[in-house]
Amino acid sequence: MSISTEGVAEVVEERADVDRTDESSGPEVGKARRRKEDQRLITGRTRWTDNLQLPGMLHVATVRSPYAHATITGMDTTAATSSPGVVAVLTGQDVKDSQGSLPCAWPITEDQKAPPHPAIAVDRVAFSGEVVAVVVARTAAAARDGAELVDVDYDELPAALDLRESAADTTLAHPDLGTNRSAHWVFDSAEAGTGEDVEAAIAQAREDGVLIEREYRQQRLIPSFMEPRSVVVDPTGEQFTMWSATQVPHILRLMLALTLDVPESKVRVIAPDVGGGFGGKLQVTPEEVITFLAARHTGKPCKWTETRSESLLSAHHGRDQWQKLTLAATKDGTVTGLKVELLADMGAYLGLVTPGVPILGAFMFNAIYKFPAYRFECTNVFTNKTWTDAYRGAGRPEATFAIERLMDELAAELGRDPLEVREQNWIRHEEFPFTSVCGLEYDSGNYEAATARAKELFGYDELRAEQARRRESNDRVQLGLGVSTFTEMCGLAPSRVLGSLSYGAGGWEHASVRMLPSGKVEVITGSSAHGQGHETAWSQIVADQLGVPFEDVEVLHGDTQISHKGLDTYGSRSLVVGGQAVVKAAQKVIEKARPLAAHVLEANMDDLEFSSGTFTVKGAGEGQEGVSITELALKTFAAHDLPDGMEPSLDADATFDPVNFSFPHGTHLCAMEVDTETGESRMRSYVAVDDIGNVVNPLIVEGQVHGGLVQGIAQALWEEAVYDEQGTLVSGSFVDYTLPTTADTISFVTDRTVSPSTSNDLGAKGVGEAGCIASTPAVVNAIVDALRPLGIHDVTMPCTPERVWRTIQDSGSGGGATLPDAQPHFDEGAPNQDQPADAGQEGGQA
Amino acid sequence: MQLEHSFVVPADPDTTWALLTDLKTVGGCFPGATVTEADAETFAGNVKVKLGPIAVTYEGTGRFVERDDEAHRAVIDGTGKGLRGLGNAGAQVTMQLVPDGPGTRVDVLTELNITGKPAQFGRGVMQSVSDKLLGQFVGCVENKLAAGDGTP
Amino acid sequence: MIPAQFDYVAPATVEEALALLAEHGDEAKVMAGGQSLLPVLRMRLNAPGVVVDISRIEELRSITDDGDAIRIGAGATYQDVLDSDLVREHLTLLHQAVAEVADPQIRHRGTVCGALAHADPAGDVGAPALALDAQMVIRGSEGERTVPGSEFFVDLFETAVGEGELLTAVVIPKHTGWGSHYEKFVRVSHQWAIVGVAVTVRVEGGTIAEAKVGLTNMGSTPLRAPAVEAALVGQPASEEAIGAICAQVGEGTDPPSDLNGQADYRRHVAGVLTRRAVLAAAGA
Amino acid sequence: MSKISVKVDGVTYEDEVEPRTLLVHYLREQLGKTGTVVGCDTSNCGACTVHLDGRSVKSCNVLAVQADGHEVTTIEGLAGADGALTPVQEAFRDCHALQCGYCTPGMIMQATDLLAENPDPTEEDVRLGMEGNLCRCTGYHNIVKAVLQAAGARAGEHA
Repeated sequence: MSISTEGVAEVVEERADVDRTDESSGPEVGKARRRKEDQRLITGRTRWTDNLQLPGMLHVATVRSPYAHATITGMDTTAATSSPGVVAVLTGQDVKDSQGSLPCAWPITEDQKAPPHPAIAVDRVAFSGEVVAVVVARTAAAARDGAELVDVDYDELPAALDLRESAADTTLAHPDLGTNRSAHWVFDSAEAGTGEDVEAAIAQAREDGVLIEREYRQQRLIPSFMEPRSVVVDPTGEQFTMWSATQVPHILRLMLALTLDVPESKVRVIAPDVGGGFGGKLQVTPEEVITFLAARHTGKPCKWTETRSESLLSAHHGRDQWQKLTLAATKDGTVTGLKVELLADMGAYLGLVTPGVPILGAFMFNAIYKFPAYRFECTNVFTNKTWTDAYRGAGRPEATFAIERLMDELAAELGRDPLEVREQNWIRHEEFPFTSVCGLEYDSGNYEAATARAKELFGYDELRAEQARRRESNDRVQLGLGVSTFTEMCGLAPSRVLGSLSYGAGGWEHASVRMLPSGKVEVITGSSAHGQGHETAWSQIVADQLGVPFEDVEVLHGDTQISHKGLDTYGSRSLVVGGQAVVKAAQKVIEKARPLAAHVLEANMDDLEFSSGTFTVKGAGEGQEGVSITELALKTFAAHDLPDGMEPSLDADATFDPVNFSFPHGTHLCAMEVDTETGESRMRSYVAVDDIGNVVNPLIVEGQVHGGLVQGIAQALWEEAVYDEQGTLVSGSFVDYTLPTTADTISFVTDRTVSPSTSNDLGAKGVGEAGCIASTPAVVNAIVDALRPLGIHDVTMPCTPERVWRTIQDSGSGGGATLPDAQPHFDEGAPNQDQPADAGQEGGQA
Repeated sequence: MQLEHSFVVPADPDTTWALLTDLKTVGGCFPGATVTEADAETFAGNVKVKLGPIAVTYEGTGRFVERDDEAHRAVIDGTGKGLRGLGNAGAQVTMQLVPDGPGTRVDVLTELNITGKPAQFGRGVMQSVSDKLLGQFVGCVENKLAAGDGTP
Repeated sequence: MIPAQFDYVAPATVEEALALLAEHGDEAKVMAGGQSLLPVLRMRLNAPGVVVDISRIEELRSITDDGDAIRIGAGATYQDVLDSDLVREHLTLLHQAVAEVADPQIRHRGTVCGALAHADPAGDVGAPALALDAQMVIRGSEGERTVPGSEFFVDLFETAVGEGELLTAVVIPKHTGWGSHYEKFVRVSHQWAIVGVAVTVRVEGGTIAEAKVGLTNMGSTPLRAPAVEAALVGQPASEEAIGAICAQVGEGTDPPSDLNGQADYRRHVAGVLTRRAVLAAAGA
Repeated sequence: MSKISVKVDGVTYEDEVEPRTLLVHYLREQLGKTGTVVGCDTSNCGACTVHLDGRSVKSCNVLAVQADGHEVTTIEGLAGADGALTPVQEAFRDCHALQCGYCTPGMIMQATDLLAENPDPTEEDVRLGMEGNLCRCTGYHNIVKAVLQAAGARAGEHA
């Protein structure tokens, strides 16, 4: 096969391994700066919320429902109240008039149904793990002891647990709603005027083309940030101060004010060091509200810190979708349309952005391909399980998985190389900017270049040859090669786009840059980091903008009293939106300094140029002294001799609202060895070539890619939140919710191509979710590729050894045992006769 | 989870039925169980499940939800509340007696639901634990019938 | 995460420990390294009145050469076993299996005897102990008795150690010069075995002269596979010769069905692992 | 309450603790050694790893009373009195082996133990030796790289 390599030379950088160049010279942006954050983190001088000890602080422990669905018929708190050290016990009845309802900021349709969402259940619980009471005590141990003495009587109700059955309303998760269907949302390219009619494309393909019909399951995952959630609320003084392990201090502050009827100005939220989030801390949680209520009730500072098992049970989950897909193509492999029908499990309640997660994927199923017809339809369904919400990628991994699996299936159907079929359909380099079938304008990209580079690093052709040898020799361990040529949309988001999608807030970000009299610079960002390295990257940006040393820039964030405005960190938006706001603020500072510089240099403002931190008069030549911005900072502080009308300060605020998303992309190639005897799959090699536009810090970028890869690989191979038939989460600890370890993973080969974004001045695109979005289909494609000679077309995730083994067994025996959930869960429509959606369902490929 | 047991006792169905429907005797057969009160239709008590590292106590009640003295078929519902906030346990036990030569075959079908911590942290062990405990229960009943004690 | 209240005592001698067990009866839990007990206490799946910490009993710490056997005291940690030349040389199988237990931090604290007394069928030391014909030394107020592995493991989490008794040591006959291999099957590293197979063989002139096979997590206790052992004797150490024999290893077992595998899958995998372990042990 | 005497990061403390107090809670709450953190409740994650008498242990799986008469080193006691970082700490920063940093103290303590035991590990040795420490951010790639780099640095030191 051939992949066009046109334009490759211009965009391929050197191997993007850690740049060891001198840190003292050249522009900061692009340098592999070691992180400023690390010193405190590697020496244990950290500021986690749970570290806080305030005088008189009380501790909160929760009592949670063991039932998935039940009415609360009685609650006896006498023993708990009299337990040593217990100060108060709060039940739903106690707080029902003050706790409000937890917010959902994204009503995707006007008629969206949602139950009230209490922080403490009042008379009914809707999932196992829902809080029914809390005990406040003088020590954490006393609180836990007291919590165990709260005696609750329940009447168990039938629980809605299976997504497909729940969609059919067989059992109601919330009887008062009368249905489990929360909302139904459609995008149709013909109706939207952005493309053609997908039914026509499907009819045409049925007639004389190729139809690929599949059902894929996106299992339920748990974000599993390493720092368990923790909240401290101090009610003393004039305001409530909340420390929380949150990704979204600003959103949290507003929502607390709206939920608890307290003036926003009386609430200060601080996100100190936060130990990871991955979307899991993009939430306004019951426990934050509860800790607030406990502090208000007792008048004392209160702390709640969860255990890991509590976290797995009650922090929101992610994914959990069933996808029914129909891909239409011509016989020569040109894709003509795609229809997506989706069921999305909301769990028991709607969280902050729960309903919108599938919508974030709706615009990405077409991915890098330029087919003309597309329809997306999703039904959001309530079940009696932990609520779902954003998890790394939120909607986009699901979409990418579907299309990248389908492209492999199309190639297999046609007997062609999967990369070749992709190239036939993808947007060519010269076609950017490109308006997709969803109406989005892709800013830039070069799929040819990334793919060529990835193939080279991977040794694609050699591995294909080895695969052929193993197939021929009927090796017990088969080799499979998996491809994922992904794109995603970052930089959430243009506010008007969010508005058109009924999201409750905007997508801008805020920054301030302040020159201090000493010449140091303070940068305040609304983008609150939890591991992303903003302190380092923002310093690099500002150092270049203002021409000051990297070390002289201090980045402050995560405290609503310091960073008074912001929309926080999620959706790979920090750099492309928040970073751009920093650029704008720095530029404003320079412009603010210009009149003073002109005054000092006794020149006309228009004759000044600013470079490397110094204003000079244009054309003044060598030896002509300029004035540095740090000198000007001191002059504004003294304010002895300022131009008329100039404020005595050198600082500026800026708010950036992006005009478009950015669209990073990349080609990931994965080789998996599948032991056909045991079903065990082992990764042999993985190459990721990402194009995320311009890079501020390659070290940080690589780290983001590595981490994302393993999370995506973990979805393919290991992780799944499993409920038993009672609705108890049985993968409820790290014993059974299996995160991979060092010994389960490999070292990756990463590289980049660079197609600068046109959506922001930095030319950056966002990288936080890329690895996680790309890797899941790459791994599953590889496993299926290894097993395809056995007549296997799919393995349900996670591809556990047992599941792979059973798929192999079923493919050979034409039936037999199948795992629960390994079967398609849609009843309408039959799978294509030639290509059963699941080998385990139809078998008979032997 | 569903657990099935079947055993044959050297007693006729009527004798066997009389013992099996004596809730005090039958309840006392559950490993670690103490029946604190019992009448013809209901019983109350506690069960201390002690197994290696695990020791959990459930307090609960049980009653006949179905009892057919003619057909020798009964359904007993039991629910227990775990102490120390351990979640709850519920069991629905269906007993069916069938003549088997001179003796009686007893088929016991148990639908056991364990919620909360033991299920959440189980590593799947609760299934094995339950199976074992029910096995002991059945063994005890079997012994009582074989020995002819406990017969009213 | 915070255990319920309990009292703590750390006796200095076995006699003191036995006296404490006699005094507290049902309310007492014995702790050596605590690596299995403490998670249970943190979850409050148990709330003993008193924890008897035997790790400070000096006489239990040692690993000694008893002539034909190696004696591993109840205080000896996994790491002590890994560091022991005696174990490495004479009980290679145990050495290999202990290296697979959990992770280094756990191995630094946890003890072999503690794991045996815990009797988790998914633990990694039960199967090799059985396969190596280990004898468990149990001390009570009546004195000391020795129980073979086959009688030691009674049922799920249940051993021959009675109330008021203490497992003080395990004595394992030397298997010097035997080939051995422990094959552990997990989904992610450092977790409990889905299935494990412990094999030690004596090969003479390319033929298996003696074979011992132990199984992890294939029933309510660690198991021995005598039928497979017998069938292996006299076979050449080749896949063709032993493949079908090893595939039978799961017959008659009653392994659990859980998140990580249904019983039939475990039986199948046990067969595959047994073949691999035998071949590896035989150096084939 | 039980009386204990524990040397932590070079300082001997005499304290009263409840027998049920976990070592990690004693370190964090009574001694204020909050550098050591708790990440799970099943002893899987390794975030709480400290050294007890020179060997790595999960301090959530040790009672404070068990540490009586013993010596504990935490992440806070690793760097020299002058603040000089150890080779492992240096390598973690240099290789970008941490992002959110929550697992980092445990990772560094375990890596330090690993290198004390095996000064010249292969990548496989490192991957097996670090299996008891979970990280959710880095994908482990740079952690493994950092431990190998620290091994190199240590080798250089001793040369």
